[in-house]
Amino acid sequence: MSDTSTVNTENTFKDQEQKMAISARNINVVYATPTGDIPAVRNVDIDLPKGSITGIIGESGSGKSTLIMAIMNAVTKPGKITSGSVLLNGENDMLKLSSEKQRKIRGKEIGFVFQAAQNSLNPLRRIGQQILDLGRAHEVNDLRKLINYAKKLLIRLGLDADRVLASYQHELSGGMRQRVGIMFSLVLNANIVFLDESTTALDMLSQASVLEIIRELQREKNLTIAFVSHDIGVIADLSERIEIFYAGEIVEEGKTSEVLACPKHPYTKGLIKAIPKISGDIDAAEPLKGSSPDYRTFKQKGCLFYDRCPIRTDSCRDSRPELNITNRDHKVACFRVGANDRD
Amino acid sequence: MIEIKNLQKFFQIKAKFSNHKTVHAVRNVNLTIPSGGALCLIGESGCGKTTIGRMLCGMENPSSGSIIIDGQDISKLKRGARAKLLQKVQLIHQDPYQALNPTHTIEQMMKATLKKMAKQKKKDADWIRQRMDELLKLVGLDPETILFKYPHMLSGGQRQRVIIARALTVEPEMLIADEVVSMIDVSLRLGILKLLRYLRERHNISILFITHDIASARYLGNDTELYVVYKGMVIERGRTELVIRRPQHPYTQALLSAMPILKGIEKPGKDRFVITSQFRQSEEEPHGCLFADRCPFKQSICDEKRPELIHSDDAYHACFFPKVRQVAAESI
Amino acid sequence: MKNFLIRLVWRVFSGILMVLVIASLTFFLIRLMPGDPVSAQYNQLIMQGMTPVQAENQVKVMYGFIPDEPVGEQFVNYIWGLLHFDFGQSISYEGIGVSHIILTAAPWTLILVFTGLIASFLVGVLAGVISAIKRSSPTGTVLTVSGSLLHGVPQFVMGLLLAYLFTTLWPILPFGAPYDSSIDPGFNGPFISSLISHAVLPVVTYALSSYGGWLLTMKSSVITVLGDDFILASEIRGLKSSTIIGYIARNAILPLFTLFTLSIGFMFGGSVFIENIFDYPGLGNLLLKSIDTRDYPLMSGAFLLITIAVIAANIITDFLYTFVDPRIRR
Amino acid sequence: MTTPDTVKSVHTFTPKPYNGSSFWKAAWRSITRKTSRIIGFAIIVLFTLMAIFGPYLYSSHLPINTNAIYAPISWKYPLGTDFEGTSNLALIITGARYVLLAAALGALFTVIFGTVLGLIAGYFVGWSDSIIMRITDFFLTIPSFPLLVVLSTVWNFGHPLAMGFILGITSWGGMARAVRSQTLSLRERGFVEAARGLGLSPFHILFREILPNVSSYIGMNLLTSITGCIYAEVGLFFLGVVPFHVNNWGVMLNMAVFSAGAMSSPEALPYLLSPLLALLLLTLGIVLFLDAVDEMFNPRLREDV
Repeated sequence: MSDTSTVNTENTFKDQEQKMAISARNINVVYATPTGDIPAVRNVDIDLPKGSITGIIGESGSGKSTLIMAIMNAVTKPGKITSGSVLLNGENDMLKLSSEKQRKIRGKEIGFVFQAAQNSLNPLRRIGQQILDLGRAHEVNDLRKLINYAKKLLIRLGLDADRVLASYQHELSGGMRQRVGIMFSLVLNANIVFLDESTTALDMLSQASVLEIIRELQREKNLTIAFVSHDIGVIADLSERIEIFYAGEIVEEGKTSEVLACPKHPYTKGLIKAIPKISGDIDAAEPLKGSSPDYRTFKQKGCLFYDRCPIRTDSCRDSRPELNITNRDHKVACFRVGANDRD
Repeated sequence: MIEIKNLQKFFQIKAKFSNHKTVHAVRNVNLTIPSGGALCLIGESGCGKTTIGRMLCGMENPSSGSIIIDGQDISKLKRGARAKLLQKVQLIHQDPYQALNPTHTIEQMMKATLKKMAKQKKKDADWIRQRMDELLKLVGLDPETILFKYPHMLSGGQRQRVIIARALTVEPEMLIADEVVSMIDVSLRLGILKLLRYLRERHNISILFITHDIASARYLGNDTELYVVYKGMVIERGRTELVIRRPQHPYTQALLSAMPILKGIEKPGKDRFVITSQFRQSEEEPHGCLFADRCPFKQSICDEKRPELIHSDDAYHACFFPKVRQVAAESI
Repeated sequence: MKNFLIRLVWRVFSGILMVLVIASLTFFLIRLMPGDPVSAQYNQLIMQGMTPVQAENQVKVMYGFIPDEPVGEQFVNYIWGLLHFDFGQSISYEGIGVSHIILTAAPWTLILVFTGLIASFLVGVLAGVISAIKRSSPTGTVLTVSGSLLHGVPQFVMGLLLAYLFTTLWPILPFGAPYDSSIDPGFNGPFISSLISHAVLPVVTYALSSYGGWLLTMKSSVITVLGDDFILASEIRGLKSSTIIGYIARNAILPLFTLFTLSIGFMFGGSVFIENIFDYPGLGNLLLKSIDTRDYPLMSGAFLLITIAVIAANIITDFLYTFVDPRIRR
Repeated sequence: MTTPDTVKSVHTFTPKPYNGSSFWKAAWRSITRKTSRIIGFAIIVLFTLMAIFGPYLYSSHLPINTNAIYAPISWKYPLGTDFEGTSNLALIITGARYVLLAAALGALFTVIFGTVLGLIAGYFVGWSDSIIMRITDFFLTIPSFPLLVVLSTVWNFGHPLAMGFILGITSWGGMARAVRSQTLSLRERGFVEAARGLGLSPFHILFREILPNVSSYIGMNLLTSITGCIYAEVGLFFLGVVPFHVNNWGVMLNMAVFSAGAMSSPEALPYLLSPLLALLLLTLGIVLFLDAVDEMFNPRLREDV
């Protein structure tokens, strides 16, 4: 983010900070490889307004998961956060706190739900024992109350609570594990919840019901949610705000309905066109050209989308566009906004 | 033309020192795919749709029923003739990362089968090279850059194209595409669907499309027939567009309701509903409707008798209380 | 639970069957031998001036069968004896039962190997954990290299080097024999300290040559667990690092558990070299001596015991594992 | 399907040859990538040359020198002499052939038995699998070194082939089990199923599709089996349970320890240390070289970064 745009928005930030559950600035993450560092996340600013659902879309390897790991300051090797700040509720900077304080924020204030295909639970401990471990780690005095609350949440999620608490991870189905994961993220009353591809490996009906539960709980507890996925459908359905992520940068952001109804960035446009829809003219669907970003894309100089862009010009190859406001809070990073695509 | 008649499949789940369990994976399925036609099986994972595909290409033996390819019942053929006939049906796997041998270059893979074909057709090495080139171009790959690559150097989309090209080397009449796009990046999925559609339209190759995503089934062409499968049974069938707009079975409606709504482009259908109960492989075979335990509209008879697939309104459904509900999203 | 019992009975039954098969094989092996040792012995006894009847009785005492008996009958007698834990009579130790000799030798091996095994396991596992966690630091590299090198050195080379280093070059430890023969055996201070000082080198040899294996296996196991999603998940849920280390340790040591109990089974056969080099009166040495003196009953007895230990350990491992790993429980 | 365009490109299209030579080139690149691998390779080559040409360098009966019994290390006797005044270096060099040949044969038998049985058991699941695995379990249960010791009473280990064969017989079990489990998992991989669907023969699938995927495992195992076999055979000779009519490092060790009393008489020390040194050096060579094997067989690692 350049100086000018920071100055432009400086005043509004002061007001917004109070309303932002998370306010991340200038996040940079690099991955060390034998051939040199690859910038996996570059100069990303992202705000999660309190009580809202934000969707982050990106293809595999776009760095979207790295971004939320960076927000939690939990990037794993060979990744490294090189700069940035993450204000939590307008105060504590996650990236500067002592590791003990960070630990206490993780889990207690920020919940995290993993991909359905990942096993986020210790295979050798019963679910109930793991809840107790979690409670002890965050100095919960009344562990019995904690278990009762966990049971309540599990019942809410449509599970047989007593059975689940006495189970090992391998005794649960994919959909059940995912619900248990949601319970873990909420059992300590976290206000902020990150979901990383949390419905990806689930069946259609399971996914729909998990999304429904997330939506209900969000409304009820006024949660702040960031939902990361490659599936534009899920994000479009769930989120109020949307961030389009491409090769480590945000290329477009705004209100979901607005971005989907009138996308400005050629990638967003292409992506929306490239998904088969259940409504409208199916023959209008058109594949997106080129291939997904790889490590070479991250290293190129100009616009990251240059290779695949139908409306590129020579200047796009040499310099990279910044994220600029086009319409209220709808921002896009493209020199050619408004240009007709000839495709 | 490929026909399936009364196809059934039971799986024995073996337990060493306790009773064997039997799972009825495919129940009395009938279907016909004319040459150059397309048929789509829709359902959740574990519903038996993959098993149908695997039986059709000979990877699995049916428990009963018959599979008829070009008028010949494959179960009545001798081993050699059967294998030859089954080559006309090629399976494209869901996972392009596993379907290519990591130790072979693309050229080695293509040659393995093309050499066999060349022997059958009494052609020479030039023919092999020419054919290899032709097929890779057909699937949208550049032979010169791709032939010497190993699979790990390719993206998911490119791999899936290589797999399709390799399947085409044996000149099949039908491709079974089992969740072919589910592991490919979103922006590249439509490219693969477009390729399948092209093969169908231009090269008269019929497609059996197996998926959980109804929207991608639409893309294959508007004469595609859609079969909705639940616990191994076809519970609704009809032309794709018709089933989406006028679904009669509650399960089909639940599936359509579960499709996410693209805010700003679409609005939810007015009868949309979400089922929150979990899918369970029931321990005992129910007497009644297979969907009864999850059906929000069930009545007492649904637990007692099982509805059969019956014809109504240009489509078929297996429900005692069919009712058209507008559950699919609509454009704004 | 019922299934569990059925499985247990079945495993024990097939284990016994396997022991019998191996016993039969060794039985017929002796018959296959060049010059048939039984007839040879018989002939020798006759030459020593025994009557055929005396010689026959003597041979029967020694081998449990008479050469002229039909093979089938001999075999039945042999197996019948085995089922009563009767391994026959030794030839070299005249008139002493094989089972008695074996049972006197076994404790020596047991103490030696068990101490070495426990020591190498504890040190190796600990070093493995450290080398995995600090794998990019010099400490980790040094540990890993030490493990690979020690793992690569054969046991007898290790034994000879240690023996040379500590008994000749720098003579601080005694060499050969299980204890100082000038001290009266018994429960007294000098005897016990002599026993211990004589055991140090054999035990250390065993421990050092198995340490590398434990280290390398534990290291790779810890690295695998560290890469598991649930470890990252635990960090992101803000669990204490002590809890997380506990999670890692338990998950990583599980695969080693099997290896450990199996090694206990291979114990009797695993110290042939060490016992030979340090002249330790264990089972391995017994096996070698029996071969030197062509004492076939003793040989097959010792070999059978070594094998029975392995089979028993296999069965026990299998069942203990079901208790340790909840994923296997039914 | 064919357009004039594609035909044209066929003629201009000259493919890079893919044949055996590129494997060796790639293998060479893997070896030369690290100094440690080069050292390991050099040591292995040195010992191999020793095994091949060693016996030709000396007369079949090594010279005895009664004036130089247990001679110290000198230019004439770089590793000293033995109890008869024979050069230890000559003993090591001429002994290398039996040691290496028997070990190589043993490893080869292990790998061949193990791979073929493992592939068959894993691919054709069913009765053949059950039978093969029963036999494998049986062999795995019998402790192999004590078995070798017992077998030494009936088997003549005089020839390397006889030694190698028995070493192979007693140690293929682990290999068969590992190859089987890898084959079982590869069998479920899509590419094997795809090959079946394309009508390729079981022979092609086993040896062209599956085998290359276990080749790096086999390669590594070949090397570790060689070290295992060396230890076992040298150990057998060292224990003295095998007749001493061949020249072998193990015989040297045995004589040094039990006859010459090298432990207590320092002048016999070179006689003890020279075979130990040879063993350690060869082990070191194989351990260092092992690192390159995985890369040689795995195209993913072979690729130049």
